[in-house]
Amino acid sequence: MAAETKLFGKLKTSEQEHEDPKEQLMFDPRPREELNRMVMEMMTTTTRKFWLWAIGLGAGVVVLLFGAWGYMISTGMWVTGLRRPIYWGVFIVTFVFWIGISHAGTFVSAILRVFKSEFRRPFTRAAELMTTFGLAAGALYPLIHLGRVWVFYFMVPYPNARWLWPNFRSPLVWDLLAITTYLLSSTIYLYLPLVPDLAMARDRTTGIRHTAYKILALGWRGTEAEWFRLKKAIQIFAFAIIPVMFSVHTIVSWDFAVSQVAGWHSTIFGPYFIIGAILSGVSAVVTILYVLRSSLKHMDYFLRPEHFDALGKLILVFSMSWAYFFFNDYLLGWYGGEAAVRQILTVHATGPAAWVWYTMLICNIVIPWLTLWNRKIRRTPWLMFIITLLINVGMYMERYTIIPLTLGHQRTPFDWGVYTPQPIEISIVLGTFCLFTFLYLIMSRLIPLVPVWEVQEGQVAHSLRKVGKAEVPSVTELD
Amino acid sequence: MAEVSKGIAEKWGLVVDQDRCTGCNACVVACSMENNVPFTGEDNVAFGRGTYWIYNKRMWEGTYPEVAPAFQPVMCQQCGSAPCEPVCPTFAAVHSEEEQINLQIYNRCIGTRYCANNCPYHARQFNFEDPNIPEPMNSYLNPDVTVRRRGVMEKCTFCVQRIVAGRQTASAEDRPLRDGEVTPACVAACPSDALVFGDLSDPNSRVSQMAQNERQYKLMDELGTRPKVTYLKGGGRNGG
Amino acid sequence: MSDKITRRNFLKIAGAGAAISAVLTGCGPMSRYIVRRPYTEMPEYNQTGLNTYYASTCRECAAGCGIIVRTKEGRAITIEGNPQHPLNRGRLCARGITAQQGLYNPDRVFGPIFQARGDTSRQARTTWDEVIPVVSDALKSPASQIAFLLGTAPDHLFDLVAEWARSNGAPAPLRYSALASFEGRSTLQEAANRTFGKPALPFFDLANAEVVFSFGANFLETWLSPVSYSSAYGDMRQARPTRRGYLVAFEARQSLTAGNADEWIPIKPGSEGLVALALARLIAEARGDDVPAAARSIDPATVAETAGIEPAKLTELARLFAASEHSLAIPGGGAICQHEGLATAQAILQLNVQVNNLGVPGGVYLTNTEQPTTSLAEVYNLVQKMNNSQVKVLFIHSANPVFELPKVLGFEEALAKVPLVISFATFPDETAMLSDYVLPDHSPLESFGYQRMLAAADRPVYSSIQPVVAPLYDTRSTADVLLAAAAAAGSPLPYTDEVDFIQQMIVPLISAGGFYTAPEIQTFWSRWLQYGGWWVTEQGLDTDISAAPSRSAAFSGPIALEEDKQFHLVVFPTQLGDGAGANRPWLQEMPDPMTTLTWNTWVEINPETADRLGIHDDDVVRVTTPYGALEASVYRYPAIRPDTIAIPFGQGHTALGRWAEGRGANPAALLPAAVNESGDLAYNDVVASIALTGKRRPLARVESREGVYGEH
Amino acid sequence: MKHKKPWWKQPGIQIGAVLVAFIVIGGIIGGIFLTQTPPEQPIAFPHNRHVGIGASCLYCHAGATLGPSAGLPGIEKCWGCHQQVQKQSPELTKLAGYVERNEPIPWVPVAIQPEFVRFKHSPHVNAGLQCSACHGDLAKMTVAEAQKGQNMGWCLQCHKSSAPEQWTKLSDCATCHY
Repeated sequence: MAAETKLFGKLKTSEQEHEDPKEQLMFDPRPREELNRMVMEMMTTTTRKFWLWAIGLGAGVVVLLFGAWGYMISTGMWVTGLRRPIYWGVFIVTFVFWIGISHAGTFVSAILRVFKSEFRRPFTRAAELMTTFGLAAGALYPLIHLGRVWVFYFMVPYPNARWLWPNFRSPLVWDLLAITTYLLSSTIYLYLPLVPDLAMARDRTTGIRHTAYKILALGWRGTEAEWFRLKKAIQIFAFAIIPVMFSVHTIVSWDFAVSQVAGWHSTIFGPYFIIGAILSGVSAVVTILYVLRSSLKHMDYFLRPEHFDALGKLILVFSMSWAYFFFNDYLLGWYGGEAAVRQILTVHATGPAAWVWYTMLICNIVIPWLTLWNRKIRRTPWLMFIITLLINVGMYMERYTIIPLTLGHQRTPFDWGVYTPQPIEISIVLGTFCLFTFLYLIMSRLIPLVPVWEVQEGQVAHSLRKVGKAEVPSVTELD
Repeated sequence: MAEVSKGIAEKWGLVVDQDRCTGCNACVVACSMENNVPFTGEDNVAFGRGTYWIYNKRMWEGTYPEVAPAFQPVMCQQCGSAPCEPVCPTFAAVHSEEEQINLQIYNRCIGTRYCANNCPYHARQFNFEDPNIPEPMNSYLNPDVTVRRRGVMEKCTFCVQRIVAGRQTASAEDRPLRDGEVTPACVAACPSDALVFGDLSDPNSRVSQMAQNERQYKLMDELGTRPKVTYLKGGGRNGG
Repeated sequence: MSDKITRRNFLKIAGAGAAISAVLTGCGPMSRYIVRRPYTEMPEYNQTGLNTYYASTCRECAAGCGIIVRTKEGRAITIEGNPQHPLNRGRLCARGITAQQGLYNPDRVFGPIFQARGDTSRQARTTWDEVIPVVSDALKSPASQIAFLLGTAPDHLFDLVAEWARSNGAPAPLRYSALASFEGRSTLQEAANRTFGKPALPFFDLANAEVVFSFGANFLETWLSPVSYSSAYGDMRQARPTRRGYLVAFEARQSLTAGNADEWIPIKPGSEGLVALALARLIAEARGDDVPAAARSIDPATVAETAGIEPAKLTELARLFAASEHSLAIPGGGAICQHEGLATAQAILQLNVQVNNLGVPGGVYLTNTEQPTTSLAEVYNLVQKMNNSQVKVLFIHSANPVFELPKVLGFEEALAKVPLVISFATFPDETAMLSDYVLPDHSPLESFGYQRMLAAADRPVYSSIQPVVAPLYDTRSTADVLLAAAAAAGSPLPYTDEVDFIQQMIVPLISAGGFYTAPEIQTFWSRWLQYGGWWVTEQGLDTDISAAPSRSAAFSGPIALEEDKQFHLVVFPTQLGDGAGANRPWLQEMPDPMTTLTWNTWVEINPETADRLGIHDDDVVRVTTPYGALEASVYRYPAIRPDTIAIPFGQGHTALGRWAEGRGANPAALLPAAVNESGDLAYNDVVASIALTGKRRPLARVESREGVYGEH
Repeated sequence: MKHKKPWWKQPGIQIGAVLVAFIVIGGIIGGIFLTQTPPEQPIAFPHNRHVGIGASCLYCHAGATLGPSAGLPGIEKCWGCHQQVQKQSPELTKLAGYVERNEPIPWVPVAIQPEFVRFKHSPHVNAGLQCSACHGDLAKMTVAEAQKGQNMGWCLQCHKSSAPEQWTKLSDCATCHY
């Protein structure tokens, strides 16, 4: 098969010429069995610190999330900071935040797969896992924020004695369908590439783990036909999930865009939300990769500065796109001249909560633009960790601006209001962060976080060829 | 106006004459007593959770000494094309085809509060907690109106219980409803006769006549909500 | 209700099993947890699930509006106006609508109590059998040493007590409430007496007037009869297709009435009389009449400067007043409750005389001539007598003097010198707490009675009161208690009980030409109850009014203030009335119309002044007058003179139940004991100073401060 | 290494599973028992006998044509007949006891509406509906029994089939829920 230089190969600068190709994972191959062993060790090593974290986070889930939620259910929504006219607060903010993050996880994995970006290989699973657990955390919020969660099933379409169906005109029903669709498809998309790795794990474990992996691996033997079908399936899902992601996140934006609320009623919200989701999602991937790299055994072999570098470039691009959409939305709102919208925009920039708006701009625009152009910064994982964390803070603030701050300044000034999140709400929000981290932590010891077969495949395909005196990296197209 | 209301079925309507309205808030209390709206206490009112199905949006006009309050009693406008209805996932906010008002079906409400966000009039109220009405004060609760428990939205119903009762009485006596036979609590109480309620589909009803007044306007007409409540601008300095 | 709650509780405990099956079966009947008890004897007019309506009279203030109470299964559900009642014509205000919250208030007095003046160790529930002898012994005291203090409303109890007092030589019962003294009833009556020669409350035909000048009369909110005047106000605005009435209000603090006025003229408190005289002069000039004697020495420009307004505005208003067909000037409230209040009221009434607007539609009429209320001066005499130990027994009904009277008057101390204090209060109010006995009367919705002589009725009216529910507790009608005790004391009245008394009192009405009559009292009685009273069909006001020439008056003008240190103090009543409404949670929750504040006391300050003094919203300030001080949060009120502050009356209870107690501050502490010539409290002369306390206490407002005032 | 039992054969798991099954089944049975069987009444009133001798439903439940509630007869009405006819039976002794003490009989309602539902008898009776259409054939019951499956779909079914021309009104939420 023909050798082909890849998309990011073209971006090489003269500076990079001097880099040792061995720094790249693909040109630093290790024997197959060695890789398998490293991954298995990664999965099975549990330190005291791990257990402390697991117990701490588990307690966090039980107390902060379910305890606080249970308290809220038993006493009522008065424990929140909601009030007329701000009926949606940090619950919906966090919902959009999680959904945004989760949408980007699978998206990053899928789009890089589709474009055959080689640097994706070690972290696709980490990103997909983020999607699943992000959705798990985010999907709780439509339930949490309900005034009467015990009748949530009224939203589900099923034939019943009341002769009633949910209102299919309501964006919330679309939301329900979209989220479940995405949860299902992204879980399958996570699961498919996992099968060969589960089989690998099955062959290297005993006892209950062995049984579990045996069931989950679906009798994978690694025959040519199996590989063929698996790759086909992954290919189909990778292509299919991208439009799903686009449509699903657009639907989330419709929660706001189809309403009559001044400041929400914007046609640009669909792409704006998608770009925002991708920006926060890719940033969250980097954040998670840094944590994995510094906490898991052998992870520094798989995750290297090159990955942070490449993702950093992506983030810069999306930060710029986000800025474009932001100013587009802002400008049109301002130019449109509807009094209520102008008022809202003014209040965002000058009102009592203007710091939220400025934090958003600083974190989403100023910081990435000032730092991510620099290769050194991009290749310094801990710096990237801080930057991406700040970007997610900024994206949280964006949603906070859009939801409570906009709701608080609608058309009748008599009814304006200020929203302050209350302890129970903050506790529940922190609880879902605990839930996400907890699930991730537990999963890191249950499934291989690195898709070993993909890394191995990549390492086989990459080689250094001698051209004259220089060694030139080259890739063989496998398919 | 004619072209806007075209294609919208008309039934019950309310006219608020702001020139008559003194802003005394008797309507607020009458509504609350009729419809079992719970009092919430000082802290809740301070927090922005006072529950009022109708309340006076008192803005100030001018500066001292030419300052005057502009009273505007706002209740659910019973929009013909209501923003709250399409966003409710469970049909709890639903249009009554028979009465041409917006209903809030408490037992269907799951409390997403989307309708309240989407109501440009802020006419919808959320029950953040169960009503706290100690015995024997609960004795005055109107058995014709559901006492809402926490977690559901509520709003002005045009006193639909009185509409239904009036309709059933008329039908039992085999006659059409008379103009003025059904009055919501706010209309019945209004000391200065600023509120007029009736059937807009009857061109001879008092409310239809008043809705033709040259002072008429509708709240946020530009949003296309087609409200069933018509305001008549106040004359003079404190005009609407 | 309790059934419902039991069911709720059950649902909570019963947990998953029942809940799941309820869901599965689509909410199956949880029937066995409800018990339904039919009447043992079903009243024939009562049908389960159907309404029964009773006509009665609202007793929440002295106006006496007719009400229709809707009851269901023996419970009072909603209260609406009686459409046939000539006073309110089916309309009602917030106070009347919330009357059930008084009836069903959990903090009522449940039965006769030996209160022991608040000495908890000796307090005890007692029985009616034990207390009737106490009352009869009390009635045996020397007649001159027995005092009755009743509410403002001229009701059957007043008639009964007055009759007893007359026949036994006791002093006539006093009728007093804070609301009456804020209204300036006595002054108004005396001014009418001096102007028109008849001591009667004037009736102002607002509905047909074209230009109305209101001097301090907040007739849309509390003054005399707010419902009937609100109704007339609406008609004045829009009932006539071509003419829209024009309202001008002269007062320092914009009340609801002034807020609805076409022009609000913020004159200094105390300058009303001068302004009235200046207007008199300008009106005479505009009409080409002789300038009245009293106004000849007045220079309108100087007056305008003194009052703090533009001279041109005064001229413009005078021309307007002079040119209109029906121009009405209404004196009331603070304008006439000051040391020169009587002269001020006369000067204002004279404006009507000047434009010949007497006894014609849109003008001034006179109502019946009975003394409408007791002036504060007479209450002073009572306090004096109490202090001199000349009162052995004090009976108190429908009044709460410990709360309502200015603190400097020392009523509480005087009360301690009365050997026997018997309160008939339905609620444990401040006065009841300091009584020897609390012998609770029925709540107004449980009792019989009538009210005569309604302050804003345009015809003779007797409004009937009847029980709409059976008495909830071991209470007893005060009339019955007094009749029984009087009989036991050997000074019986010729009535067997309360109903007998009422029936005998209304016998003359049978042939008095009302809108119905009957051959005998029983039939008349049933109609009397059915219609909610008795009245005549035709407007029956005294149209034969002639005015005495205006007498010369010299006004000293407003008190000079030290700028930003001293302020005119305006104390105004709100929907809580004389404070008795403070235990109705919905009256507390109802936003004050002008400020949208709820549940508390506030101090209104002009924002400009507040800025100069560095006072922000919700800052707690200490307001001090020569008579006392209080602390309350600030509301920056744009519609008040910069040299004036205002405080609402009605809060600051130390008793009266859970919703009233410990809430806000009572401005009675700031008021003087001074009265004007006609004996009304001169509360408009008070000068106050304010000081920041450094504390903050947010007020519960419905409006958005940011949205309305642009403040964060 | 000793061969371990698979997890589903562990005794703890098995006991737990049985317990869970018991709780679920018990809950269901309990729920059905609590909600679907007629409640015990203070007096085991034999509807069949009263209907059998030709007593009209409206004689005792007179409110049905007038208002929302059909109403229950007071002791006065029961005793009006029973002090003259048929005095001897244990149930009637109970009735006599209530009459003597002048106490209301604490009847337990059988056909009741869930919260939020406003059912009115009079429009239904005036539309010519038989009592038995909803309450079952009382001639075959002693103590009144709740009829099965009377849910919202059942209401709507009848509204639809009996008056299709009024479907707009009869399917309007405000007809029953406010």
